[in-house]
Amino acid sequence: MAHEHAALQHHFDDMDQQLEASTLGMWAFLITEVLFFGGLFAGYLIYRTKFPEAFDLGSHELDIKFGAINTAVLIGSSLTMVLAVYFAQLGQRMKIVFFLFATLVLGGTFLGIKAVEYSHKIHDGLLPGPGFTFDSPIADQVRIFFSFYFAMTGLHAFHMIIGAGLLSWLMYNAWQGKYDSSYNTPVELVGLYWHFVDIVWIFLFPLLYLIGRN
Amino acid sequence: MNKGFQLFPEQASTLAAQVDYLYFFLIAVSLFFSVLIFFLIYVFAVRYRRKSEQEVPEQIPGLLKLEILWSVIPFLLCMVVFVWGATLYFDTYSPPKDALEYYVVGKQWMWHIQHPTGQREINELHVPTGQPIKLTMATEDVIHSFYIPAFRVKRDVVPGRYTSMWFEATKPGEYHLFCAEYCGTKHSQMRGRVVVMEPADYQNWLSGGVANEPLEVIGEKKFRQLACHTCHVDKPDARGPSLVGVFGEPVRLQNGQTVTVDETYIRESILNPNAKIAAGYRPVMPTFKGQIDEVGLLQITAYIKSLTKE
Amino acid sequence: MSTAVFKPSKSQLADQSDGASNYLNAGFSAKSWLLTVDHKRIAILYLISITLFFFLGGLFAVLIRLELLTPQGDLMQAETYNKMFTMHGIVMIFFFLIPSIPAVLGNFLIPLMIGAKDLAFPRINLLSWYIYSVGGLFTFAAIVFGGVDTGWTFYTPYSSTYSNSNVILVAVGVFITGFSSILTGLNFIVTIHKMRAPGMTWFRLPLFVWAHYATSIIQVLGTPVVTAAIMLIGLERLFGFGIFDPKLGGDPLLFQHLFWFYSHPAVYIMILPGMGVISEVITCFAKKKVFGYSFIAFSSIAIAVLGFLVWGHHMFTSGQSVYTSLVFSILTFLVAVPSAIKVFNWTATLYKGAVSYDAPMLYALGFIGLFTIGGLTGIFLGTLAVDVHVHDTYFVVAHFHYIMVGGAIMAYMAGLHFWWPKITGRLYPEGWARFSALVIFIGFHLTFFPQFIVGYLGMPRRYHVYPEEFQILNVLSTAGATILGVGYLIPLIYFTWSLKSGPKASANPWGAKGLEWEKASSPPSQYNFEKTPVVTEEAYDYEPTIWLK
Amino acid sequence: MSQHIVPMRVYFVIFFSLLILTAVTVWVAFFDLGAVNDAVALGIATTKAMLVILYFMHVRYSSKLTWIFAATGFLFLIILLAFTLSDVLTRDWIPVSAGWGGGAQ
Repeated sequence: MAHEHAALQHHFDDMDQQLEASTLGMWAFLITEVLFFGGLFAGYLIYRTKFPEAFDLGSHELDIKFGAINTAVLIGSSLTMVLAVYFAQLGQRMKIVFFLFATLVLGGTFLGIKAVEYSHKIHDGLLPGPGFTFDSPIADQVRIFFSFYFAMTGLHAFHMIIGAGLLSWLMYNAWQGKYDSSYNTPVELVGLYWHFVDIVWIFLFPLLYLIGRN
Repeated sequence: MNKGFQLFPEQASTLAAQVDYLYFFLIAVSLFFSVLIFFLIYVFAVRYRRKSEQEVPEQIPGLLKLEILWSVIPFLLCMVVFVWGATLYFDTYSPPKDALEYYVVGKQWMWHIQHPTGQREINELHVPTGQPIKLTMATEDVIHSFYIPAFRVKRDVVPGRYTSMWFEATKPGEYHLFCAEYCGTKHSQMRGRVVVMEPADYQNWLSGGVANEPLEVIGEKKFRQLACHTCHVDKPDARGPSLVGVFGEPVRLQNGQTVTVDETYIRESILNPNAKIAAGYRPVMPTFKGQIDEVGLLQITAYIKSLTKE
Repeated sequence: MSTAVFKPSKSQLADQSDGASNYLNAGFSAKSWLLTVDHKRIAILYLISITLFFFLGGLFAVLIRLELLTPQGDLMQAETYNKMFTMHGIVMIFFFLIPSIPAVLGNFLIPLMIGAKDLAFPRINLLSWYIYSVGGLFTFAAIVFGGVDTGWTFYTPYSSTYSNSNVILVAVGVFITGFSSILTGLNFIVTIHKMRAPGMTWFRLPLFVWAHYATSIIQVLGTPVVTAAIMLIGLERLFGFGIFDPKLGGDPLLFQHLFWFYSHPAVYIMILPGMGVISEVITCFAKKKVFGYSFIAFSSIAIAVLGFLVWGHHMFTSGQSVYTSLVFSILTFLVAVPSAIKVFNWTATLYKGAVSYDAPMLYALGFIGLFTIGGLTGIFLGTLAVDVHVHDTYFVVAHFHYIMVGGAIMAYMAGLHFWWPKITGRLYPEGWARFSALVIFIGFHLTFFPQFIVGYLGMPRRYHVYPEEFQILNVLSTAGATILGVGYLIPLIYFTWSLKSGPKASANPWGAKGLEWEKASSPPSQYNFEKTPVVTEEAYDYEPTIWLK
Repeated sequence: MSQHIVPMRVYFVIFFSLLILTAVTVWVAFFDLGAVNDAVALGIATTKAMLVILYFMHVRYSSKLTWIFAATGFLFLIILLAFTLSDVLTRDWIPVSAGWGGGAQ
């Protein structure tokens, strides 16, 4: 160990070990996240199997435009995120900050569109609960569709909000010049998280909006 | 009901002895392995007691043959047990064709039982010996579990659907009836007794009780009371399909699918009429949710089942 | 993730060689404990908190057993009784058994055993203790505000619609604590992968570490699913989401699937670390290399993976599909095999050993006996037709107490005694320890063996009042519980006594193998080792080795 | 392990592929192809997820260990889904009324 990096924690031997450990830790965390959402997906799948008509009715209530635009926005934010990581690896401070900011803006756009969608649905009385109204003989089953819609997209949005917090923190640190080509682990880890959240949406979009559309 | 101290439950159904044989086999296997392990540990512990602080024994890192031996033997034994247990379990799902149908409704915290002949009982079940009995069960609220230890039968009663079980009692006497699935405050008081009688005594009991109408007769009254008959009549231009002879038959739905008319379908059609509409009819039937309880549903079902074509 | 650089100074290293400086006297302020990132100190924090929860859960158990002394409900109301067994289950499982061995012994020992300075994420380690504490506070608040009566299984629709108790508070408590468990598991996985000392290959790892690796897999994979299920119950109670409401078409069995997807493997979270402890203790007190190292190691992994394929055996009477039940039953028998392999290998390790009977060994032998019975009765429960009869009876209660109390707690006690000199630097009184091991063993059997009989007779679990012919067996059980309770109090007293007055322990009082004994002092220094150890031999390498053909 | 720097071009290629796949999946949703719709929607979603995992999350360039970790989560998710679904799908194979006098089969 000829030279020790300032960001090296005491219990690691070198930066490589620290980076590998952190990355592996993030992946282990993402495994957990897969199964956290997985519990909801399992429920969704079972009810979709039991009540196909109701779930088709439910997805007709969703606005495919909002869903598609949001998918594109989120994919865009994944691109800007990966570019932030790219420039972090090259150690270009201002570009890191710029692309993190772009990611944050796109993430905010997603949440904004989601909020508009939510308010439409709530206004239409589609929020499950005592106030739920839907004109159909199988309204109860449609209500279950919306329970899943709100639980799954809500949990997803919650992850986006946490991601936004992490991005702001990264931007501050990047601005301070903490990341360079030899140390940029946090940018990479938040990147993994952000892409994971993107993947969840990649599945939510067809499951909630598209299947049973025709 | 034996009130004294017991170490083994009574066997009062055809299934009981069969389950117990398997149980004894498991005990024998378990005893063999426990005794083997305890004996070996005891022998090794005494024989190889450390004699001095400095003693270091020979090192034996393992032996593949032994590992294979003690993996394969337990595995094979387990497979025997699996096949044996699975066969019996499958039997409990296949009631004989001549089984008498009883209806059970669980609610916090009592069992409501109806005989095919119309007798109703609370927390008591009278059955004859030598006659397969099939219970069709529903619940008004949470999950309950119908459990008769002396018969070695148990099945959960799940809200929103029917479950069923069957048994054939062999020995007259009184036996416990328990709710085995935790269902709230008075869970431990949701129990009763099963009275097994000789067939002749059972007939006496049936005729001696309060005047009871057969289930389908009560069901018919309910059917008229709820005005079901105004639409469901055996006429070509009726608003609802005729129910004569439909039970057990397939029916085409509007969406092209076919379902078999069974308890579950009848139940759903009463509570949620427009979910699966028979082909050729309009969704005009109102829901009867809230106007009819699980007991009533079973009565109407019994009535519909009794409507056979001449 | 910026951080200061901690490096032991030259003077600290000099100090610790004469035993003056160790992790315990590295700082005395409250802050030095509450904000510590030292895995050993965090283990002590866990030790204190889980001990509190253990005796809280034990108190509920005592009250339950007292109530069951008579067939009538004379000590408390049915409602109170239902809360007692619910709180007993929740406290013991989520706040004692699941964290017990991993968070205390695993936390303390894994870095020492693999030659690391700390776990991979020390601050996350501390965070997981805080998360655990917050979850504990929520649960404690629920108890104070009147308790919860759903049973620890939270079956819907009782928990989601019908219960009038503090379901939400407890659900939040369990939800939060889940993340503590996940983070601990995640930390262990990464540590074992990335922090091993030079020469510490996978097949030189102590079996304790293998067992914890397997445990961590379950924690990371299983916990989030139950977390999601409990979140859905919360949403249902708060907003009326209706996913589990049968009146809307909800399927009550869905919850059971999600719940047991975690809660069956969770049994292995409780028992696998215990198996790791037993492997260490047996080899040490037989002075012998473990028999069939790789079989024990891989059987841990096999249990962890197969453990995820068997959850439906909790649902044989639930109205689950017959065919699914068949599949779950056959897979359940597969899990029996790796467990059997372990027991046989431990027994074979004693063969031609030089066996001594110090307290940890007594606990370990007790473990093998109790776990054997617990495991074999598990076969009964995996057998479809027999399970139908004994499901939800005291047979099940007896079975899982044989595994969890007879297995997990015996192992925890074995480990606590074994590593007590390493953790505290003090020796406990051997005579008292052997005595308490005996008391616990006897008390345990008396408590739980009668429950097998009363279970097969048909007494359902969670019964506040019961038919009178079951009384004699229940009285025996309560008598046993009293003895068992005393058996747990004795160690509490002598351990506390030994902290101040026990004789000082040498670095390796048992003459054991392993880095924590051979390369670290008792108690270990703040950074575990003076210099990173280099491993050149296999685990438990007592000389000389004879290779059997 | 020093970091593998992926050329920026790759990221843009993946980005446009994802957008195109999104457009395709929306477009297909408006045709009635029966069960094929579900298969196509899920197939495209899986493909998109794979692209993100392999390229944006750098798994393609990572160690075998990362591959195993990435696969494990999905493997156990499949176990959860498969067993739960198997129960729901086969529950009615033995109808409640099996074997009843004149009962349904």
